[in-house]
Amino acid sequence: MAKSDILFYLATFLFCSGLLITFTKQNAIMILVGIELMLNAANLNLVVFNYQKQNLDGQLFALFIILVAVCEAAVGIAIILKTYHFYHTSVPDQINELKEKF
Amino acid sequence: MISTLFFILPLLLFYTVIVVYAERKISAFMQDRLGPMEVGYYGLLQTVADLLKLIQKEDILPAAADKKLFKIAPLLIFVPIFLGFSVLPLSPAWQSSPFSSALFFLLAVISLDVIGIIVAGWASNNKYSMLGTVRSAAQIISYEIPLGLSVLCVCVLSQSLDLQEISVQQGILVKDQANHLFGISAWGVDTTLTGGFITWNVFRMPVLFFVWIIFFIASLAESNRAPFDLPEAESELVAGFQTEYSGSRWAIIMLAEYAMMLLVSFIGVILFWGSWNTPLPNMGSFTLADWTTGSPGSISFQVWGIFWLVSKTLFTVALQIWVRWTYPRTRLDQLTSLSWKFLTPVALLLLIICSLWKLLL
Amino acid sequence: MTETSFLSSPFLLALITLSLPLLSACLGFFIKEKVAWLSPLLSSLLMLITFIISLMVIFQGDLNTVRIFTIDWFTLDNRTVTIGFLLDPISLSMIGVVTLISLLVHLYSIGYMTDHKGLVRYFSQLGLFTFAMLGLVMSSNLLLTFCFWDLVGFSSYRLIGHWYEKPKAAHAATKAFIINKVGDLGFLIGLMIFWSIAESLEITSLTQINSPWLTAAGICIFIGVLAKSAQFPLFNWLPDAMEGPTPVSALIHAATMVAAGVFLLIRIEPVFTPECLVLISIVGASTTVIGAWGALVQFDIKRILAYSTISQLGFMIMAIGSGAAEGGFLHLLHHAFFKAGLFLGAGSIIHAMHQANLTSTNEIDVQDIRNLGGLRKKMPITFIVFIICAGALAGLPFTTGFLSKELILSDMTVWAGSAFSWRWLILSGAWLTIFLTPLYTFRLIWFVFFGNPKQENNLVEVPVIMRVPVLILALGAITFLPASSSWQFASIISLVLPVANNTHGLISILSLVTILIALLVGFYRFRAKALNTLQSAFGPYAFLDLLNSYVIRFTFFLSSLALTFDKKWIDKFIHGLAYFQVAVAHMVSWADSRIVDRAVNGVSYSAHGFGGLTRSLVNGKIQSYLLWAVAGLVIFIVWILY
Amino acid sequence: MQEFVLYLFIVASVVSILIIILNRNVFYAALALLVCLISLAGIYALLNAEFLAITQLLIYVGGVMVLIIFGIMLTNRISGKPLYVKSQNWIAGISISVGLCAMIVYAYTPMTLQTSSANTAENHIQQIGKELMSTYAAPFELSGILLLVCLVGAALTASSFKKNTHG
Repeated sequence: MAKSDILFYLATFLFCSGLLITFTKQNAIMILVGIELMLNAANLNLVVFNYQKQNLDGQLFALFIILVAVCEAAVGIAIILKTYHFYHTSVPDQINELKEKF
Repeated sequence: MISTLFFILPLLLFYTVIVVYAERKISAFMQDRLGPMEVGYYGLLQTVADLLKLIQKEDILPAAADKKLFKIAPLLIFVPIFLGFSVLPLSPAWQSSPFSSALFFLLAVISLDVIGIIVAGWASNNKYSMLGTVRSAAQIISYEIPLGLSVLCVCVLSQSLDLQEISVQQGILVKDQANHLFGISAWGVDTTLTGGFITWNVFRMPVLFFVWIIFFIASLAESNRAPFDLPEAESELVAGFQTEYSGSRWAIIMLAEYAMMLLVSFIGVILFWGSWNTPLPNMGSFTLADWTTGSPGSISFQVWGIFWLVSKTLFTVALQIWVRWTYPRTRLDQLTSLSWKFLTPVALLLLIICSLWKLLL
Repeated sequence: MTETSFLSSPFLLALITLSLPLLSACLGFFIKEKVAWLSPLLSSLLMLITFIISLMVIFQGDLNTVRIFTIDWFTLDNRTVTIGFLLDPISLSMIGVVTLISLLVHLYSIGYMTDHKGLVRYFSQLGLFTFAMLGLVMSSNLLLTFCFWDLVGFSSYRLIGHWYEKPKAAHAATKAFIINKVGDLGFLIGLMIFWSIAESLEITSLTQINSPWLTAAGICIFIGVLAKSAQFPLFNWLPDAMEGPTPVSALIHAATMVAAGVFLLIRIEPVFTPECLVLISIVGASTTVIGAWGALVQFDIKRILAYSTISQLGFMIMAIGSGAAEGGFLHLLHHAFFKAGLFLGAGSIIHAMHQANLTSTNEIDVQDIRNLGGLRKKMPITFIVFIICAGALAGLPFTTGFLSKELILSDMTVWAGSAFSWRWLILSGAWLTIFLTPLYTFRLIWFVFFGNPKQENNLVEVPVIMRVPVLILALGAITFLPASSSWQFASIISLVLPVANNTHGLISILSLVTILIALLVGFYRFRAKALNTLQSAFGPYAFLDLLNSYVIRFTFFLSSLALTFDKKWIDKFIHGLAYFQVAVAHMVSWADSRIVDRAVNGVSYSAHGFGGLTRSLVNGKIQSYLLWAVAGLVIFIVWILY
Repeated sequence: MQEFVLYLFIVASVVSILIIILNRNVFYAALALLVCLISLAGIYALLNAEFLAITQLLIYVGGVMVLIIFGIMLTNRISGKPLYVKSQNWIAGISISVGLCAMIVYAYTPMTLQTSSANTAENHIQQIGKELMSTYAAPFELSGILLLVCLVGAALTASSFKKNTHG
């Protein structure tokens, strides 16, 4: 198996694991972790495909993705902290004020 | 690569022994007392004895601690710092891992340090450790900004992130560009061949002196030294994140701290104070600079480089010790407001001035 | 279809009609809290001008032409999206209704809101809402419609949450907003599908599409309608929205905003495929029955009206799905009047009760109909208005409601055909609603206006400024004011002379009979019971009680007659008859408890179970939503790729 | 040697992801994420993207990870018990993730990478700097604005400058 194939499969694995973590873990921070993993999967692919190009477009794109990920993480953590302050939980399912009580 | 390992690691250990001794002595003199006097002549072997004692001590693991993380945390603190040494240019011909973004790498490595501290504090499972950790992380992250900005000022001047290239520019070995006094070519004072302290970065662009002050303050905070030693404030937090550590693990943490001091001093010297270049200028036929640089390729070339670099660095370390025993510890709010309200805006201003200087003069 | 220039046409007037409410909304920024009394006056004045100009728009030129004025908005990928007015009979009549009811609500609010804080905010929000609603009605482009659609939802959110200090109101507002957002998502997806298959979002150009994706697009748009018009799965925000001020409920949640969904359905009716229409009729029919049933068991006067609104909206949507779109639209216009009248009447009662209770010490819930009663004498004008509007709601003759209901029913009967099919089920749903509507209407009026007064207090009629709008609305419910275009006049004539088809007169009679039976049942049911006993659900007991009591009475009468006639001979027979009677009574009671009860319970259990099943998907867990979204994506990609 | 290091990094990242998925301790998961990100940085460095690798170290490891760990510490009441996380939707989640994975792998046509000559040029950083200031000037400036907005937004969100009366 060629090197690029392995890296591609690694990126796929990263993305799907990120998705799985986002689905399954009952904690807002873990959801954030899953999202970071997915973004990194995209980055890895960009870098791998950039490897054989003449220009640096892929790397620059990855750079911008990292930047957006930083913003997302900062705002996300801020929101998580605020909701924790309010509801004393970081489990998204427990914040169900709008849910009808049966 | 291997050669650096064999050079740096003994240097680091030897340096730590010396500096701990120096710190005790300097503090003693500043407080008008003698300091260690018992072990060896004039107390010279005091640190060695302490080291032996530390190594012999029992390796205590707190019962409530997270064992695995607790054990590994001191290494997590030390390894990133040690990693930073790998890219330093030790002499004109010796840089173990020459790569073009070494300065950037150094910044990254410094920021990695905080992870180890957090792990250490978390694994200890102790309120004091936790508080020290939170303080430490907040401090390191907020001081990374003035640090980065001050480094950026140098990058503006030298237009490179390669440490070796930055070093070369500051002396007589510079090839494809001319140095002028204070960087102002309109004066017509060409200092390319003069070398010496005239061509150091702080003299090539005098604004950088103020930048260096910011860099120095920020580097003190980065290495958790007084007056910014809040994370381990003995009188408030016992010893901060390292409260639960003892024996050899504590020794590694202290080694990391002293190594950090050395590392930031190295960076400061390389960026501002002429790196491995000699301070002595060529004056007419009295070519002091050429004499104290050595001819390229020879052994003396290496030795002179290492000598100048290390001596300047040790001088900066002495400066850090001096500051430590002069100023009282700042409060947490003073610490953060100093960074955010004073250092960061001033560093931004200086960055603009540097850019204009480079652009216009 | 004529395309005319801007100045020589009603479009300038339409633009003025659109912009005056916006101006009124902007006034809120400039009026200081000190001179808050200015705000109602200025806003109402602006609305009056708006109404007059909208009348000019409506009566300028020929009513039955479709007039379009568009300008380019932006160009994307060589496709131009336009922005503009589309004036046709449908939008013109809606403009009239919206401006008139908005004007009346403004006037009414002057009286209703005097004692409350936030007057400036309130009137500026009313202005914003009117602007959004007019924009929604006039826009010629689905994208523009969507913008106003969202704006309507937003201003509704702000108006429901007008008393945001009350946690219930804040929650109700949030709930309404979020549920509307769910619908908006469907709408947006529908728009995307239209964009890709139709290459244009002009409403007039949507009719010529022929694509397999059309059904999906229709269903997506219909999801938007579901949320906005409070239809079956997404209706529970509407009863909660009653936490807002009552005039707002009249304007938004009876007459205009919830009607927007129905309006949109009528607007783009040609694009709906038969499959779509099946879905629409089923959803409409289930909503109308559920809503009517819900109205029967509520005690809060506004919630009764809210469920009634859900039911009536379902009725319209069912009509649209079942080929009675004209009747549905007519009903929409009529419903706007009589339901707004009912709401404002309810508002008058609440206001008057509130004023009367200001001095008393015991806190009572003035909206609970168990606390009301005997208002007939104290508030005669409100009573008359209520009776007229309720009559229209129930579909009594000589009211607008009768007219439109009968039109819908006759069209639906033709649609259902003579052979038995699932369509009959829809039709029976419609008839069930026809039966249930008078029943809960009767219950409401009986509880509120008849019986003995529950409070010994100085209840007085509301001020003139609140009486006049209600009276105008009541007038609208008996005259045929909203019936402005020619085919609607035609249907009025057909009420007098049922010549359209043979079933027509029969249906009128049948519906009348149904209404009469319902009223009779209601009378028997609600008169007999003490008014403040709690009635859990309206079961079929009423008939059986009726049956039992009359049969037994008749038998006893007979037996006593026989006793005096000949004790000796007929004694045993009478005993036997009595025993038989008792046996029959037992059997009836057995059937009542075993068969009827269990059937009712079974229906409720199955409904509960089914609801639970559907609800388990919508469990409020964001991760599950994400999971199903990705699952949908995977399936979609598999579909596309392989 | 390089190949070997690359495989080492790949294995490290895979193992750390498995730890994230299977471990219930959030702090361990964060540390595993750290390992994964560092390994990815190593992979970037081996793929001639050293600037990106260092950026990954500096920003992700030094910034985002510290933020996440801080989040964990602050949502856990300082020095409380370790934060354990429950999980749900295992079956559906695994089936969908594996399905997506299989789909992507199925859609992928294997290819071989040839390093182009331009990409091995020494001075990446200057190249990147020029690109950022010329071709990508607009996104670069925009991202600066985005960062500023995020900074202000995050600070405002997280700070409790007003006592909340809603309760």
